[in-house]
Amino acid sequence: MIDLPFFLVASLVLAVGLFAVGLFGLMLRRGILFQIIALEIMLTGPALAFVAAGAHHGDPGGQGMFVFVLVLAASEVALGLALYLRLGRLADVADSDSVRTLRH
Amino acid sequence: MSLSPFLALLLVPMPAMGAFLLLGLGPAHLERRAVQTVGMLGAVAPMAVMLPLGAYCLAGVCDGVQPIFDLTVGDAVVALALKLDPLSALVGVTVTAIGACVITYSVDYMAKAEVPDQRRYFALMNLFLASMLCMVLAGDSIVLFLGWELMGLCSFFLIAYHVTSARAIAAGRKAFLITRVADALLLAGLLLLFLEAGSVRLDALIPAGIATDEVRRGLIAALLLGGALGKSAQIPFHTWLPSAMAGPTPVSALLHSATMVAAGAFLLARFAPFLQAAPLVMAATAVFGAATALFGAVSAVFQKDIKRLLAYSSISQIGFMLLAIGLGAPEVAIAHFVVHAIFKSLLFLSAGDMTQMARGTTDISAMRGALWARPLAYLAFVAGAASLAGIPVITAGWFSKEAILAAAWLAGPFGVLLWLVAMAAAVMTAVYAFRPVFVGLTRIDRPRPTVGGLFTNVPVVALAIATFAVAPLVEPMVAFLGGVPPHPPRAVELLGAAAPFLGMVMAAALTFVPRLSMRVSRARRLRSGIRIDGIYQVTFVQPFVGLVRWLTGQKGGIADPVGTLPILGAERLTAAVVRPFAHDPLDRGWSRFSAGLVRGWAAGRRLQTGRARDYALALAFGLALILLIAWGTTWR
Amino acid sequence: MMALGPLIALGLGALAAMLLAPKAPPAAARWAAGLGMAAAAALALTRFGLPAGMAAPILADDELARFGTLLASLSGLAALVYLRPAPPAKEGPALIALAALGGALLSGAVHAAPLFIGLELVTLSLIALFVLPLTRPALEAGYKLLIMGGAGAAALLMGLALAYAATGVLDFAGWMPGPGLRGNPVMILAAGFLLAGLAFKFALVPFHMWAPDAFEGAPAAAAAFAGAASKAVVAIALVRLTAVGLPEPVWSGGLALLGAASILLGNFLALRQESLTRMLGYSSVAHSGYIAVILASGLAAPEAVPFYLLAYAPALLAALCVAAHLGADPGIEDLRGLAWERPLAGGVLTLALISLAGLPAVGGFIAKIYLFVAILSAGAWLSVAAAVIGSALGLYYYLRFVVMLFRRIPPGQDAPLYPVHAPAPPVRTAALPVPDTAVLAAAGLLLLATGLYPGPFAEALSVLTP
Amino acid sequence: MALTALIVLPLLGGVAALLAPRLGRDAERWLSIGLLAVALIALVVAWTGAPPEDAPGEQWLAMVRYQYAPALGLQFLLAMDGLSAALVAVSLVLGIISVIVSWNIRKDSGLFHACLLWTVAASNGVFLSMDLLFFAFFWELMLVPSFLLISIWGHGDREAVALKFLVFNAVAGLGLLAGVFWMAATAPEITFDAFVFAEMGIPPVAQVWLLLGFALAFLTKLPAPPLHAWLPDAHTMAPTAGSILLAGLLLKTGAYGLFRFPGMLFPDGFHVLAPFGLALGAFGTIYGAVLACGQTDAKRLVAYTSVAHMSIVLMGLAGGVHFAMMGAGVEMIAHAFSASALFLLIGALYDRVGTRDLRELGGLMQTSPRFAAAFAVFFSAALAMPGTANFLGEALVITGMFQVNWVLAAIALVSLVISVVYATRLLKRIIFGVPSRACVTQDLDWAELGPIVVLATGTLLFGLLPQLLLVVLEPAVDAALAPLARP
Repeated sequence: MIDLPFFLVASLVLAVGLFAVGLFGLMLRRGILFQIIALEIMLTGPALAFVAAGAHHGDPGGQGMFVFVLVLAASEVALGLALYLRLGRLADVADSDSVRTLRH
Repeated sequence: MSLSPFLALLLVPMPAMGAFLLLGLGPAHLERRAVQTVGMLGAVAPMAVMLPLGAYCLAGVCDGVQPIFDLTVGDAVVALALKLDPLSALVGVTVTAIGACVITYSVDYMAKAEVPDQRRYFALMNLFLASMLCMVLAGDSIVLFLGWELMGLCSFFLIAYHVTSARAIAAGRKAFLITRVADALLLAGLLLLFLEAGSVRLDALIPAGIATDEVRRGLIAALLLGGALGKSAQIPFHTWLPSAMAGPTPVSALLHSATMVAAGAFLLARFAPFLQAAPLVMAATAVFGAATALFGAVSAVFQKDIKRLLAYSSISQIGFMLLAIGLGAPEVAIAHFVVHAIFKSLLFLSAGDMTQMARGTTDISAMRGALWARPLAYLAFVAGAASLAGIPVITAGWFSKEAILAAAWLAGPFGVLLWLVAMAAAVMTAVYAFRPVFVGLTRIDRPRPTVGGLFTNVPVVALAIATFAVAPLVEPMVAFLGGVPPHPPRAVELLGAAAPFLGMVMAAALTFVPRLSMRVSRARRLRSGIRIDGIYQVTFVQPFVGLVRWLTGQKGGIADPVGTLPILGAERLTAAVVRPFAHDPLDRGWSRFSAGLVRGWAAGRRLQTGRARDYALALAFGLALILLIAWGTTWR
Repeated sequence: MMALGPLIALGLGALAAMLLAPKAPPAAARWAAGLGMAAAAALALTRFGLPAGMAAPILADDELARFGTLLASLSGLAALVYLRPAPPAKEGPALIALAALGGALLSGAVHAAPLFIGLELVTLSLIALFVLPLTRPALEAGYKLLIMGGAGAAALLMGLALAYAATGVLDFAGWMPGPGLRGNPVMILAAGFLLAGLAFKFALVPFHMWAPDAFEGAPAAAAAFAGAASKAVVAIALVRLTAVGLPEPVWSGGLALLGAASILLGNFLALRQESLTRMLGYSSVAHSGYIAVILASGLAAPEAVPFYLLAYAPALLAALCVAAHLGADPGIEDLRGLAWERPLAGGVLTLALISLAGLPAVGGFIAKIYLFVAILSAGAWLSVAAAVIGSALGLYYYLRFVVMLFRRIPPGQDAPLYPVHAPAPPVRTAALPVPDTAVLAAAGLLLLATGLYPGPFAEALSVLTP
Repeated sequence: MALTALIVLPLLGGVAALLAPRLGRDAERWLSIGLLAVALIALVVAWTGAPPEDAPGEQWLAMVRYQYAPALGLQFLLAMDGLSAALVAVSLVLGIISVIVSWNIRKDSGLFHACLLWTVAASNGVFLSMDLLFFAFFWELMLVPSFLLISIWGHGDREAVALKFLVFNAVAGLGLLAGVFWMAATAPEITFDAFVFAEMGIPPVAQVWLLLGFALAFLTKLPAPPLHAWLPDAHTMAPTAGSILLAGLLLKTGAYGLFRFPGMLFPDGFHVLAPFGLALGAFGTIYGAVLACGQTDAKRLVAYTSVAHMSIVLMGLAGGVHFAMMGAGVEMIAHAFSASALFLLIGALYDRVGTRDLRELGGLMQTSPRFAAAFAVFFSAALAMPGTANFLGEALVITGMFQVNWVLAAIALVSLVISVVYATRLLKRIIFGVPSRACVTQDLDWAELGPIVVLATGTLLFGLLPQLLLVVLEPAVDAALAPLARP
């Protein structure tokens, strides 16, 4: 193992944890709105990792990537919410399991 | 290429060939008159070309080759050419002359036939003439064989001219088949010579043949002899010729007596220098010739049908020619060829004229009273018979036959034996020659004499005159061909001269003594040519037919057994290997497999639940799997 | 500056189309987007053969990038042609142009930022495109892509972040296995995340779930772009990352594993599908698998992957074009007799399907040969087994459709004997519009050309891979 | 390029012919004729063009080499020497003739013409391909249109017969395929180039096995006993055009294969197996001739004569001497003309009277003289009359046989004699005799006469001026024999 500072390892573990939390949220929550929120949580993981790694290496690139991630998260939420509203007219958005006309 | 006089050689067969193409393959519709004119012109024109060439030859320039074109096959050069030498000049003149006579004659003879039939007839006659001339003038073995084979083809079609007569067709097939056997032998001989020489020019073949080792030389010579025997209807191939008389009479006159049948003698004369290098084959030629001469003459005596009689006569006469060749006197043989061509075509044409009066039957009895009914034809027939029998001094036949007998006598003790056989044949010749003549005298009631048309009479009279006119020319002919006319002791010559008269007496007895003539008419065995046909039937035809019937499954077996072998094998294989599995394990396995696949598919598609949460689960599962692998690789 | 030309053209086209969408007639936006993509394709084409360089510090300008730009623009153009303009779909052209821009960006990416931005540009545009008809299936397809796309993007970003943490640089070139990096667990985990993120976009099993649903529910044009263009540019990104040399055996082994699984499952699930588009969705999963196993076996034949893309893209575009023509979600019975009724559509669909099946005379055959040569020479027996089984299965289900194209409609019977999907009679449509005809003809010609005269293509493509 | 056109034109033309019936009446017929005529022009262009520079021998008149997928050893390699040029010419001419003689085919006419064109295309592919993968591909491709021709437009029990044809040839084709792939696998780097195979020095034992595999395919197509059982059935049941193409093209592909490859690729194997080939040929020529004598169906009779004549070709090819090889080449061309013509005539007869049973026919000489004359001409060819190309071929083969073994020459001569029996039987039953129930009232019309005249001209032209053919074949024969020369 190459030695990494504790700070970085801890941040990375935290980041992966955030990612995992989001993923589990995606799997466990039925409401589409909550799934979109879980997505947002998933995205915070890499964002944190970028910032931490940027700080560790003293490189501004990480912060740049962080901004990109935020942009992505924002646009994804925008798209997701539009979709949510539209889908709400046609299906039961509180239970994503019912949205399964396309299958097999 | 400078213009050589031999270029004219190319022109000789051309008119006949042109007439064939126009009549046989040309699509244009032609009137009866046009058909006859074209047919006759095609036959007469070659004579007009050939006669000056013959004269040119007589004038002394008689050794020329006219190349046609060369083929190269590997190292060998196949140089096709026509050749003018004394042999081809003499035979060429004879063939063109006889051809012109016979075809002119057939204008009248065939006049009653339908136009398409006539057209076919003239086309084939012209094709025959062209091919015969090709063979005679050939300067190489390819052109020679071309003519030789085409003659056989024409012979087949002409024998089977009466297409509705099963007998005629059978006769044609028989003739074609037997001559084809001979042709195959000849082809083998020629090809072997070609391999020896690396060239097809006759001038090169003969020396090359002489130069080879003895076994090969003997074999090639024997093959050539076989070819000649078959084409010339010699023992043992003679059976086809009498049946071939089913064709129209002019066909018999031209093909089956005067020219084509005698081509065997021409062939052997052509290759005489080479044959002489194979003494055993020479001896065999002489023996076959003498035996056929006697056999043919005896058989002819017992014939009831005038055309069959003349056919056996041809067999016998060509036997004489072969005898001469076997004795080393090909020049004499060719002289006899010429003389025989003249008198035999004369006999056929005049006999045809007489029997045509009797509504088609060619029985000898139909000639009764011919002297009064058809005097001109009868007299011409007598002239021909006299020459055939060899009435001394005045007939050409006497000179040529006497030369052959002389050659035999001079050939040593073996020759004397042959001479005896030939003498017997000569006596019998006179017997059969004069039997129809005497029959022609026996008729009490005298019908009004009639005379045939112009086209009938001109050729007949011309040929009749020729039988006598050629008499003094026989010895010059031999000399012209480069031989020395043989002269035996005077006593032998006298014996020979006596033979025809002895024969005449016997013929008279056979005709006028009823008891004897009854005997003749009952001698079936002798009439049918000692039943060699029957032997062939048993030894070749029946086994072959049996083989064919067996192989085609007409005997109850499998049709085409060899071709069925792979099928049977495959069936056996199927029975052994596939069938045990066909219904049980494999087949069922396959269907179970495919059913299982479908069921699996139906189950497998449920993986795609359509629920986004399950999709996320799959994603998480995949990610976990990859990360586990990644984590695993860090252990080391 | 010229190197950025295609990107600028695509961006301007997208911008113009976006601006024109609300007020101007729908045709104007189509023209603007179409012109932008055509210009980008032309610019990329003219740049072939020029020496490689950098378009920007983080964007490569090499043959691979040009090829990706060309493929993305042309696929976008083709998809644009048969994007059926339902009323609220005025933004469609702009979205396609935007997606093509993302594709172009992705194909030139040698840095984490353009990789990520390009990928997300494509994904987000596609989500929007999917939902454009605003029907329930379309919305559902879009929703699933959104969820999966978000998760995939997060995984990709996680990978990028970990690699950045391990190396301190965002350039791919800095990720080359140096002395410090060998055996670095962070880098290894980064490779795993990267693989998962890209595999989602590439629709490899088990990240493929969105693909069949998208093909069935989304507009055919959007599915075509997702199947042809975005797959191609992701493949290019994979080629670039493979060339970098990410930690083994995670990268290659993972690719081979996912690829083999995709081949097997994709082909298997397509086996008896009745819907043409859904079948194509599963088949696209299988084809991603084929490409993945080629990549996993190394880059021995440099032209193998580009050639595969070149053969696959027109086949998919043509098949989906015909599918779009036949109405929403056509089934196998709807194809009955198409070859006799509409020879061009039937003929090109036949070509496309036999190309996908890998039969001779069309490009797919050569691509299949490349595939087998690559995996055989690498000795990847797992992949070989999967490819053989997959090809056999593929032969069955593609030919099922081909045969139906040539079945004549039973006389005196307008409707099929056993209506499978809907009781309504099949839509026996009128003649193809001219642009569709052109797309079909071009695709058919390209398929035949790559199949019968592949030499020049192979030669041109062999210089692509670094 | 012109060489490629020889294959591609009819191949694409077939597709066009499929659709052509929509354009108008007889459009597919004129289209086919036009395309084949253009292909003939392409042949002339390829033939007269400058000889290729990269050819591995001087005998090649034209060559196309195009790397298809070089990394995989796939290439498109066409090469034409004198023999292939002659055979391609024959195939194009026979293709045109087949279209003409099928003018009254109405059932699925588009597909029919497509099949004709595809047969021509595939056989041209066989005659020209020197890349063995393509050779094998065209070899198998050829079966498909022929199968359709028999099974859709045939007579009688056509489906079973078509299946028999397919099974025989497809199974035999496996030998070829196995050989090709084995060679490709053992080559230093993967390739299917016959020229490379020729250079690579296959071990003698392998050569024997490979040659056996190749010969299985070739002998079945030839066909040599005992692999001939498909031929009489296929000929009998096929439509006239199908019979013409079968006799004129398909049989020749077998002979062509035996001409081209044994010497070039497997000289050692050839020396081992040639005696068996000679024996098989000798047996086949007698066997086919004897069986022909016993047939009652006219087409079956001619089919068995094909067995006899192609066995002569086999003897010539197995002889390994110059004369015999030349003879085999000439006989291939000659038989293509004469057998096609006989099938054409019998087909025309069948169209009129509805029977081919020899026992029910007869009397053509009296009712339709042109018919009879045509029969007589090709009868002469079947007999190998001097003056026909058939004679030249057989005489050259027999000459060669005299160099190899006199017994074989004698057998060939016996077959020549038996040919009289079956040929005269055919004549006797068809053109001689009393016009029977099935008497023909309508003579050959111009559309039938035209092809007949063309075929007859070919037969007689090459018979009387054989140099035309010999100069074309000579270099090919020399090249084929060169590797056989023992050191």
